Amino acid sequence: MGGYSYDELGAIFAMQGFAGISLFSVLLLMALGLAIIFGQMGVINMAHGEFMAAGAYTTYLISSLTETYIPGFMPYYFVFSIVAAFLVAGVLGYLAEFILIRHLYKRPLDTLLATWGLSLIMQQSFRSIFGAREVSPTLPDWLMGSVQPTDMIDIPINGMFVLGLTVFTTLAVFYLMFKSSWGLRVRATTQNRVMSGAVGINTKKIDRYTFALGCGIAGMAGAAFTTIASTGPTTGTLYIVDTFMVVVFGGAASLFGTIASAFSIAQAQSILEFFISGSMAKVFTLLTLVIILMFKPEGLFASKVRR
Amino acid sequence: MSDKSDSRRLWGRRKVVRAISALPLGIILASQLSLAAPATTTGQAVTDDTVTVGILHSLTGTMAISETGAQEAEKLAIKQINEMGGILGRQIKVIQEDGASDWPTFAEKSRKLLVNDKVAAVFGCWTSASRKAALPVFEKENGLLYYPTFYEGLEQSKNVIYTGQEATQQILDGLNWVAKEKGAKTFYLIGSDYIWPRTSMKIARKHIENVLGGKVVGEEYKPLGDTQFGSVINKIRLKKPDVIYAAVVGGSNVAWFKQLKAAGITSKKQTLLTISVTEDEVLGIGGENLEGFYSIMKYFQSQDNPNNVAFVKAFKEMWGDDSVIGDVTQAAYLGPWLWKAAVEKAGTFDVDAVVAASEEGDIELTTAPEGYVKLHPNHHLWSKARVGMWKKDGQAEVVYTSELIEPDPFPEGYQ
Amino acid sequence: MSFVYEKLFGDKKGMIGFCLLAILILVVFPLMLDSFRLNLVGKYLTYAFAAVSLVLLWGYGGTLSLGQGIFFGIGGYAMAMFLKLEASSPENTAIQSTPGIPDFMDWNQITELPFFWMPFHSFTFTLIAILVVPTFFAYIIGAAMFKRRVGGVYFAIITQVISVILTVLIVGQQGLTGGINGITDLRTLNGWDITSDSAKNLFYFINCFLLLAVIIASRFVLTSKFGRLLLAMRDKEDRVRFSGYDVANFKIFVFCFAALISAVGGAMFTLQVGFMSPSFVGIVPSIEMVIFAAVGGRMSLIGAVYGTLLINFGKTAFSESFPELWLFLMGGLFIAVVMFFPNGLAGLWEDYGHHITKHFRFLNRFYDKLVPASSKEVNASNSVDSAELEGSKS
Amino acid sequence: MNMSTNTDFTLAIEDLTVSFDGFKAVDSLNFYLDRNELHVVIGPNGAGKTTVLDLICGKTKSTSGSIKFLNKELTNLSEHEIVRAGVGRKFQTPSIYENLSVMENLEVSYPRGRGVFGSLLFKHDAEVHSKIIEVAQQIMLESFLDTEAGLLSHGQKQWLEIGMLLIQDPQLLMLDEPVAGMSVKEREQTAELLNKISKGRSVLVIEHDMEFVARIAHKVTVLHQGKILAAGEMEEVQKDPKVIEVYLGH
Repeated sequence: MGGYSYDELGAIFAMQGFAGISLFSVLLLMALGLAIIFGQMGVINMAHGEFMAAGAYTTYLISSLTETYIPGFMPYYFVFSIVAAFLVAGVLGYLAEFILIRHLYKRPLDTLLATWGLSLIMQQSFRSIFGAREVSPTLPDWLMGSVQPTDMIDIPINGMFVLGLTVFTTLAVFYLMFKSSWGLRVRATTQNRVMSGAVGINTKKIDRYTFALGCGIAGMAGAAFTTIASTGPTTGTLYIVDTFMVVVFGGAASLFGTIASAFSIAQAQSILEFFISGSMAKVFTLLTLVIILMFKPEGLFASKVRR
Repeated sequence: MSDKSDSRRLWGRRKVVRAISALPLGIILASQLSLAAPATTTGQAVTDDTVTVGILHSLTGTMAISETGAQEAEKLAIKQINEMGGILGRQIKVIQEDGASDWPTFAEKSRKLLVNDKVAAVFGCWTSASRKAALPVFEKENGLLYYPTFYEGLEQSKNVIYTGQEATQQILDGLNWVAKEKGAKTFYLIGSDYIWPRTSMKIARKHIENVLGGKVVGEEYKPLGDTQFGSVINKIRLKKPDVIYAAVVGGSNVAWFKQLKAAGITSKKQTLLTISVTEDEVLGIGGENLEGFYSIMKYFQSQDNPNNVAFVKAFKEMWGDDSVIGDVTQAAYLGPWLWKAAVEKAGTFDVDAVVAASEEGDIELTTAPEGYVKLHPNHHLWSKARVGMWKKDGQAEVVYTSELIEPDPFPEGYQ
Repeated sequence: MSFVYEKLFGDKKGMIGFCLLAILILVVFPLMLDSFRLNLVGKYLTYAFAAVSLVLLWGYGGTLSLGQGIFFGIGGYAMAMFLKLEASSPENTAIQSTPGIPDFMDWNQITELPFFWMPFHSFTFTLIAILVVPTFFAYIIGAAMFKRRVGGVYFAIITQVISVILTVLIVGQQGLTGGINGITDLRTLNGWDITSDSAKNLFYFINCFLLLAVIIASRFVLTSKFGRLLLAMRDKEDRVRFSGYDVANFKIFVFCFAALISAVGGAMFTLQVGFMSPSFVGIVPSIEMVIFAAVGGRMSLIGAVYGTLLINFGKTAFSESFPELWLFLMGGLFIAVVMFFPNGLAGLWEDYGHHITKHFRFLNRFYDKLVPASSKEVNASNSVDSAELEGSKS
Repeated sequence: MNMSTNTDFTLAIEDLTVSFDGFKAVDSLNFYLDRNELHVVIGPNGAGKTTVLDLICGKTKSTSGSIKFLNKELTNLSEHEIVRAGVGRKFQTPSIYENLSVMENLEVSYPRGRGVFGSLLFKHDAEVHSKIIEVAQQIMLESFLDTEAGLLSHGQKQWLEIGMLLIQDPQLLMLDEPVAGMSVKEREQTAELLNKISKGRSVLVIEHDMEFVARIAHKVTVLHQGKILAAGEMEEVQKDPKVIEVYLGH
């Protein structure tokens, strides 16, 4: 690295570190919803990306409406749109569970096919409603641009926003799953459906709300991603493989594993990308994951259980 | 193993295979073969008062986003031609097919249009991959394709008229401009990872190094659809190029510009020249994220010549007030007009005659929205390169217009 | 004679189903369809190879691969590499800076044929490669995963990721692979024009015969003890293991066999369509192949062929007239098949097929003549179709 | 016990320990089984009974210790190798192939054509057929050969699984709760069956039903918290105050 001053290298190092953390927060936010749905419920939701897109479109819709009717509200609408995205995707998830998923709990591979069908239907709905073109909500100015702690370091605000949202969501999920009585019932249902039913837990209700929660978080992730990426009818398909990799690599049943896995994948990817081209970085990262999974199929942090 | 011995053995084997399959199926095969009379387009779908053409774009799938404008423009041109009395006294009828963003489907539908519908010409394809897939069909069935997209060049088929720019037409003048206007010496090249960006970057690099005497300080390709540009942006910061030269496409494009802006790399600090942003893309990216950056195209919707004003008005009348018109849309609009000119010159719809008329190099359109264009014997268009600076409202201000540039799909010294 | 016969066709219903399929694709289609449509059907039937392979792997083996596109792609690419080299003779490519190499290599400043392309000058090598490379690749993946007892959902996701890796690699290494455009402009096979109608017709029939042969071979596998073990493993893997079987080996074998079948389909695809591109390797085609099998009936080899044909006909017909509705219909079909017809078309055939088969008396007579009454009883329980029925009840 | 006689035992377990995340499910266990012996292991829930069977048949890997079967170390063999060495195991809940007929269940278990290619070329010949008939008679299912196994009664399913082991002619037969869910008559028949099949091989049974244990057992071992609490004849064991405390103390 001849020709660069220490200051410059230090600044790049710091920003590169943030790039990794930013990618980590993106991956984690995508994966949290799936970690609940796949990890806790064992449902392979191939439409996860489409629930994210649903959240993104909600944001777009609210943005357009705000711009048209209450332009003065523009700087603040984004916060509300995240809540709305959560609710919209959550309600869609609730309906999907009610109509589709609940009939398939015993057939995990079949949920894969059914949710793939669901994803096609959702994609075409987006296309019919919002058009084939990519859309972009008008983002409030405070979300764009960067902060400069020193002259040479630029930290993107949207990246920090996503990071903040991720931290908040993760903590909320942890609280909900491990500290609340509801979480206890969810975990009990996951581990032994029949028994939970017998001790008076309404397992059907638990299933439905858990699935809705996972989808809602996906919707939130989608809303947050409008700050960094695009929204189109097929946007969801871009995310699905990465999301599954994060959850599987972390050890499906472990939320902590999901965090660790998102972190290691993000760091590996962003460091590799700095030195080799994007395509090859992706190939190397995925290949490494596959090889590690072949040796440790239960993922990074699977709890040891007697089977 | 030499080719010869190999092929001889295969000949033997193939005969055996043939003989075996012919035994039970002789009758069927024979009937098939007798049906398959050599397809010539003299049997075109031309009646005394109509002529049928095909439009072949993706209406579904990932490419539907991009191809919508092109097929709208083609329909507009055909409608206008019909209102003027058609071609050789015949009204144009359109058969539209969906390529469904699936390359074999393009080949399949091309074949359907040419063999079953016997269309006189096809306006269609968008990606290089779809054109490459359909090309052998057009060559075999002797059809005629008007292809609208700016592309990497390196191709010249008898059966295709390229109404978009090939790579050198788009790239070289823009680079000259930026070197001259902005005094740019160092360039960072970034594109999506597929053939068009790679070929374009290859040409750009040769031009920068050999002609402009500048330096390429980085060259980067991201997988299609990738949305994470953090590391790349850091690399760019480290290299501090005078110009970022970009050819990122699709969903990645949106992410790329949003993240650039968020990283504080705006037009105030950084010159950025892209060859992959038209008015269509701006819709998704958002004008505020592009403000002050430059695109090189041959056409911008904001061009204020009478041709274009009329064209934009007609387009909005037909397809709605909020439609936008990008470079490819305009190029697609030229297709039917160029075909009309060639057919009228040839006095027939026969493909060979139309191609021969087109190859004489004197078919021109003075009414093109982009200005004046002329068809080169190499099947590409003489056209001008324009540099547009993006404004917040999603339109570009044309800051530079070149002379007419000769198309050169196989550029010497750039391969 | 009758033993062999039973092995290959199963019971009467199985035989009639097989004969009807053969008549349909060998006689009815060629007589009814023009050359263009016939070629289209030929293309669909290449996907049927992959669908049949999934019946073995998923329906019977219980292992869902979301990566059959990998093997379809390897087969197709191997064939395309041979054809491309032939199309890139020094005479044909004289205008290139380096004549004699494929055009896309020339555009990417490659001046020498990469080593792994070299052997594809030989047709014999290519044919062997089409069979061996995907099988070997499947063996590596299968051995790594099944020996460590990775199965079910994990296997599905990992194979999907591998198909993504392969796609990114092909697109990213365009100098070596042709990138996103794929390997295009394939015209001759040892000097013989493969784009002519007669060639396409011949390929169609070769394709049909290969497909029928693959179905027979698959039936052989399924009617053997191996087939029963597959079913047994699907339901009670531990019991099979504790009956002294090395379960992993069986899964590896069926995965390799499925890979081989898919690769043959891929090679036929290249021959009939005239090019190969990464869009047949990735996630979407791989899942579509699963859908073909699911719609046809995941436990029915012949159903898989019908499923493939039905979906693809539907796709073509619908995308011509109602492109907007196509994805809704497709999505709805997935859901309907999973929720209401888990046995797909084959299930409907089982329920209502006898209304139809009774009209085919000549086949019944043919069957009765071939198979003496006594042998039917002994082997009845071995037949694929009874297993199909039983398996579907779980 | 005299170490030098080890070689005579069918099964010799020494110092066997397995721990799951620190919890010792089986703790330094020593256990020996003779030829022709029918040995029953009893103990309260969580005593480690099933884990011992899992360890012997390779389903669970031991943390330390050795398992010798006919002087062959089993701890580093994989499951199918252990089966091929001559160990058969019946699971707690009947583990049979419900979709296959009784005949097919037995045929699949027949110890020939166990390799991939062997199974492809396997032929149901006269030898196989007569063996199947023989076993089916033993397990009292000869009139159900063509019945789909899923349709059998619970007790019949247990017998079928025993039959699937018998057809392999194992030297050591391990049965996890073979009479669970059986009627009184079926229990009697099963006891008879077990007495018959223990001739010429060793049988290790886990059972809760004391009456049934008393009827079949040659020897009884009581397991508690992964350790042996008592061993010997049924009558002695039943009188052992430690055993009484474990069973009745809680």
